[in-house]
Amino acid sequence: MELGFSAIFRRDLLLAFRHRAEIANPVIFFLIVVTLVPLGLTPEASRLAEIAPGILWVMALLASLLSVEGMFQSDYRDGTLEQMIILPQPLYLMVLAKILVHWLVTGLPLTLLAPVLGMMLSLPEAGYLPLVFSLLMGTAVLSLVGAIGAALTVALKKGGLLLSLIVMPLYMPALIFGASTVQRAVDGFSVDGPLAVLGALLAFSLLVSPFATAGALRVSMHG
Amino acid sequence: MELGFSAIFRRDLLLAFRHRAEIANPVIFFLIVVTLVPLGLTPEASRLAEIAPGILWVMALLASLLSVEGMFQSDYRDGTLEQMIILPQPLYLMVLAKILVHWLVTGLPLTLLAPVLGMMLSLPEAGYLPLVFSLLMGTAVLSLVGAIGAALTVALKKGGLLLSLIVMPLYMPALIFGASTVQRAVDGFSVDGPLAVLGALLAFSLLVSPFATAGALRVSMHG
Amino acid sequence: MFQFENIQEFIQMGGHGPYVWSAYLISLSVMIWLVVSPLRRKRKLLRDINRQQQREIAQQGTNSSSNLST
Amino acid sequence: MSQLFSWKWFHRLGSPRWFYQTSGKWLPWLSMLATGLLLVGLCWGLAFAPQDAKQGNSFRIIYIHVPASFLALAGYYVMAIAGAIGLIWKMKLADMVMKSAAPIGAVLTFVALVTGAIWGKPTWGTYWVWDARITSMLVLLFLYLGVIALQYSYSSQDAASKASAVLSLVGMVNIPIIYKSVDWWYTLHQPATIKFTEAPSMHPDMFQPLLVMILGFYCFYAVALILNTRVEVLCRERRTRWVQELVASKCT
Amino acid sequence: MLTTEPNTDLFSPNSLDLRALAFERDDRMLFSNVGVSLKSGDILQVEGPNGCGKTTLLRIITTALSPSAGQLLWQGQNISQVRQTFLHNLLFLGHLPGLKQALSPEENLIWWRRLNQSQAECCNNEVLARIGLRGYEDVPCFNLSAGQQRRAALARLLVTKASLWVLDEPFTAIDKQGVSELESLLTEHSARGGIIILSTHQDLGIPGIERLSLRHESLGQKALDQNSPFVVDVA
Amino acid sequence: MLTTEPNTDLFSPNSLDLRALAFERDDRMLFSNVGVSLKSGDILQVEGPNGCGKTTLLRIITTALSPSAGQLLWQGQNISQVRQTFLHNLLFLGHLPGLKQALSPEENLIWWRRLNQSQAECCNNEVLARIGLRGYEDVPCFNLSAGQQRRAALARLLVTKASLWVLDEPFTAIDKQGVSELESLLTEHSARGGIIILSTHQDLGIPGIERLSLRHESLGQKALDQNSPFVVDVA
Ligand code: HEM
Ligand SMILES: Nc1ncnc2c1ncn2[C@@H]1O[C@H](COP(=O)(O)OP(=O)(O)OP(=O)(O)O)[C@@H](O)[C@H]1O
Ligand SMILES: Nc1ncnc2c1ncn2[C@@H]1O[C@H](COP(=O)(O)OP(=O)(O)OP(=O)(O)O)[C@@H](O)[C@H]1O
Ligand SMILES: [Mg+2]
Ligand SMILES: [Mg+2]
Repeated sequence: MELGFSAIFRRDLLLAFRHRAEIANPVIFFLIVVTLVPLGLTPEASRLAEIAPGILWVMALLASLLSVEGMFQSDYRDGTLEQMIILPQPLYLMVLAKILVHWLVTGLPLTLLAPVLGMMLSLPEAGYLPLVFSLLMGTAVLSLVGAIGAALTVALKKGGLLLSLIVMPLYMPALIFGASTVQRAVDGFSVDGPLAVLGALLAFSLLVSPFATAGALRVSMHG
Repeated sequence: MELGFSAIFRRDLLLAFRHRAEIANPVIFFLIVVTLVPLGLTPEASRLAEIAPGILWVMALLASLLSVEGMFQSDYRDGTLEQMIILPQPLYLMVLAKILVHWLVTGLPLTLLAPVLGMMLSLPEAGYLPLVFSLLMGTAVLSLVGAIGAALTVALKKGGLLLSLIVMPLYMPALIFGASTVQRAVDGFSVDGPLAVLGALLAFSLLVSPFATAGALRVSMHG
Repeated sequence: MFQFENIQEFIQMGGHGPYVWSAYLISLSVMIWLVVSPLRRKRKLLRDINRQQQREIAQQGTNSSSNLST
Repeated sequence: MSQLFSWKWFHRLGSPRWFYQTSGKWLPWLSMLATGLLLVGLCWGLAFAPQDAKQGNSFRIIYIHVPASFLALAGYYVMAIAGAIGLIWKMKLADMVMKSAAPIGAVLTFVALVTGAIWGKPTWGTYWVWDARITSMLVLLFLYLGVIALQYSYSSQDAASKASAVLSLVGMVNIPIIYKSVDWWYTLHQPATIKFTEAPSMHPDMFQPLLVMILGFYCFYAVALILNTRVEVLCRERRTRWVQELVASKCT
Repeated sequence: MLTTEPNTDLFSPNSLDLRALAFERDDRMLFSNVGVSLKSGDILQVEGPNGCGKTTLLRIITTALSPSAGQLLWQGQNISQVRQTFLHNLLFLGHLPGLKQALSPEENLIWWRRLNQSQAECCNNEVLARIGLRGYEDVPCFNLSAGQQRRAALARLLVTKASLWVLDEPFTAIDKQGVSELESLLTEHSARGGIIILSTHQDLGIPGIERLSLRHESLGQKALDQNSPFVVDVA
Repeated sequence: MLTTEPNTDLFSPNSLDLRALAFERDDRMLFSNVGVSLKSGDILQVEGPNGCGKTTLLRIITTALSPSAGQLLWQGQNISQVRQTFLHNLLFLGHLPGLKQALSPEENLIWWRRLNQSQAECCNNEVLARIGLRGYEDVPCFNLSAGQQRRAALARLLVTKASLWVLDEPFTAIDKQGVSELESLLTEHSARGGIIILSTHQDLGIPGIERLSLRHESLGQKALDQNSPFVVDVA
């Protein structure tokens, strides 16, 4: 039972490592896009500080969203998905392995980079720790939820933007609670509430997403 | 000579029309992502109004960026690009046709949608017309510049985010002048200056981009 | 009981006329479209199926005796 | 599974042909009822209901806005449940119902949004505010659009139905979450006027036409759904004998 | 390359029955009433003109698609009841090679073996040499030629424990020597008591092969408009 | 299907010379000293084991890749000088079909004809019927089988004015009848004075065909480590 999980996990990690340049990509996207904001908005530190929590979270969400698209795509194109579906192993476990790798190579680096970018946007001191914690959990939710959308659109030509349409509404709760965690911390309130909600969201999506994704993959393959 | 241009132009428009749902995609991405901002930042109209010009431009840029990726990808995958390169017709004209179609199905709708989103972000009255004009020219620049990046990354697996890395710096001038057009209008200054610069950028990229893109495509295909 | 003095006022609605009427007009037209569009689709579909039936009948006809008008 | 659900009624219910014939009998009555209720409600609400003390006549938008909002939400559940039935019991009719329900729901959501926005201008001085209910309505529109887009992106009808069923189910789980989270996030909208547990805080003279409109909207929704589903039935069953015979008998 | 000392482990007796299978796609009957019984040692070649439904039939057999009518029996039991055991005994190679382009043939093979619960590390180099990829063990697949990629996918045939092989046009892009070696590999598998179902347009040099022809009744408009099923006959 | 009244327009005499072509990829010599002279009416079959460089050679001939050494002459002139005329006379069909999946075979054909400046609207239905796609003219290509897609790409052979055809494994996924029809199409083209270069692993039933064998000297490690070139001989 666990073999499927660990085989996929190790292979996907290897693949990610083989494409080292691409691991860096969401991170670099995050970096660049956060740089664009002062260019488009305002370079004033005080005004940037006000919007920093929200902007950081929105942009991390976008970076994660963009990388979610590729989660099953190459497997679909080269026929690996076809093989995975007829393996005598539970598909949802394999799916879970893929999601986990996705989080390890996008969500985690994004989280680690966020404080640096926070500095660039003059995020107040109190915001850093909540930023990291909320992103740690939040990006995992994003990977889990995104997987469902990625599975639904994998067989479609040019699914990329359709994916955003499908996934964005599902991302909203994570965004709201993630951003407000940071905002509340900056404003000096307790962050236990929103963090707990994020945890609940994580647990819930961990329960639902692998099954929904596995189902969606089957549907996609039958098309 | 013109045959290549018009053949590609007509085919790509047909393809876009065939995938009607996908034309809507950048537009919907724009819509959704602009919706995310208040959720992450603040719902207060007065504070939204302050950041509206910048946010609208940044998000239009992202929407355009994401759609640029697909510009040559399907042609590459199914071998059409291979064929186009060995056609006895100037490649840059065919490329120009593809860029034009891309702008027609993404830049133009984005521009037309922008005022509505401006309203949702409480953009002050004075900003609407400059927003539309700057986006009209700006998105064309984005399509032209993005094509170069798309051509360079088309042969790479998972080029998507590498593309952003390449293209973003080239997008910056358009972003700076586009956003400041709107901001100046909102602040009550004349917008002739930035609009003129945008025009110059457009003319310049119109001259350079088709050739650079054609060259980049040849390089990609020799890989 | 009719709330307005006359039709003029009814249309102006105390200054809120444009809002109220545009809201109602947009809504009603969209809702009418909701009902009309399936009806039109159905008419077209029936026509298509019928035409296809005619074609098949004609084909069977030409199969047996070669010169039949379609 | 198959033994469990081999009861006759279930099969009959799942038969598109049965649906087409039965709904054909009901449809005229239902549409008459819907038209009647809507006409009565419209006249009553526009011309005869008293005007609101604070909001004046702009308040009359409520007679479209609230019923449309109700049905936009209810329509999502109709769609998702139909999708679930189609997914679990492979009932083709349910797939067709789901496919037809999506655009109707999207249009009603759009109506709720537009009327709300128009109403906002005289009331709040702006077309749009980021309040919980409004925002979640916008999200609902996105969910609808996602389902519709998915429907049209698949080339195979079966796969399209299953995919959009999965999406609408995931969305259904998410609607309360989204609503709660947005609600928690910010609330500026009017508190609920209609609660099923208490007496309405509205004046009965205003409330009665609203009730008529809500009923009318429900009937209208049913009519639109049935009409769309009937076309869908014809379209997908076009090669079966009963449709061929139906067309032959109608067109000659 | 593929001629190696034959693996003499015999498979326990197997049987696969297709009973009156039919497949309808978007209201068009692709084939109907396809019935074959296969037992240990049988090789079935599915033949027919382009578009007659060979790939579809093979995908139905792998349970990736479900038939519109008819049954699939494995060891006499309906496939839905014994799906897990059936999948354990199945190896499918489709049109697409199922290779990760960024990984080398060896890494691809290791990964595939891991997923299929065999000892993944043993003698992969030998296997790849036998399939004709000596010297290319650690070249990423996107740098291989069409035939080499196909071979990298076919390497699975050498390390699988599955008794039922379903191969969709396995000879595509393979050179002549490779074709004859593959043929002897198939013969060997059948001699060990395995079952093979393959689709190909080439005539095979394997004696005692069974053939299933899916024949297009009429290639023209008729087949699209009416529900004329493809005619099926087993030679 | 493809047997139609032969088009009797003759091509003006053409000649294509490969002179001592060599290709080195990542410091490895793939082949060297490949030389052939082709003139109107010639059919050249490039043969060799998987990975010997057939596809590479064909892509060099189409000018999509440049050789590391050697020259390509068209009508006796270096190809770089007459690239435009050469490309006007060239039709290339590679491993990838070059079809837009979302468009139907007919739309694909029209588009391709437009690009190649022939009257795009004439008799596309007939052409598609001849290539075996009657009834599938307006089905999007992603709903076609492997062989049908290949046929949709091959339809170009029926409407092209090019005299030089370069075909990389054109018989892939095509059924038996299709293969023999394609063969007669090739013969016809050569009879009209065209030149054909194709790679395939199958033996063709075309008389008078020339063969170019790219042979792997040693399949093993050696080929990778040393720069042992593939040996070339023209039969
Ligand atoms: C775009 C803007 C708006 C949207 C999307 C919107 C959405 C909604 C929704 C979804 C409901 C139904 C709530 C439920 O079923 O519990 C509702 C009810 C209602 N809305 Fe709005 N609304 C908007 C603007 C407005 C404005 C401007 C007003 C008036 C000032 C207003 C007044 C009401 C009232 C009185 C109700 C009935 C309350 C209830 O029964 O719970 N809405 N709206
Ligand atoms: N993109 C590439 N980058 C580097 N090496 C490559 C690339 N493509 C192919 N090769 C190598 O070049 C050699 C020749 O490849 P080519 O595709 O020309 O072979 P081929 O003769 O067409 O083989 P096949 O019969 O399998 O189609 C192979 O050994 C392959 O490993
Ligand atoms: N995804 C799809 N959606 C709808 N129809 C399809 C799809 N794939 C194939 N078809 C149709 O189904 C029929 C059978 O296709 P299939 O791929 O099974 O043929 P095949 O026998 O494998 O042909 P080939 O020899 O060309 O590989 C074809 O007529 C094709 O048009
Ligand atoms: Mg096939
Ligand atoms: Mg090759």
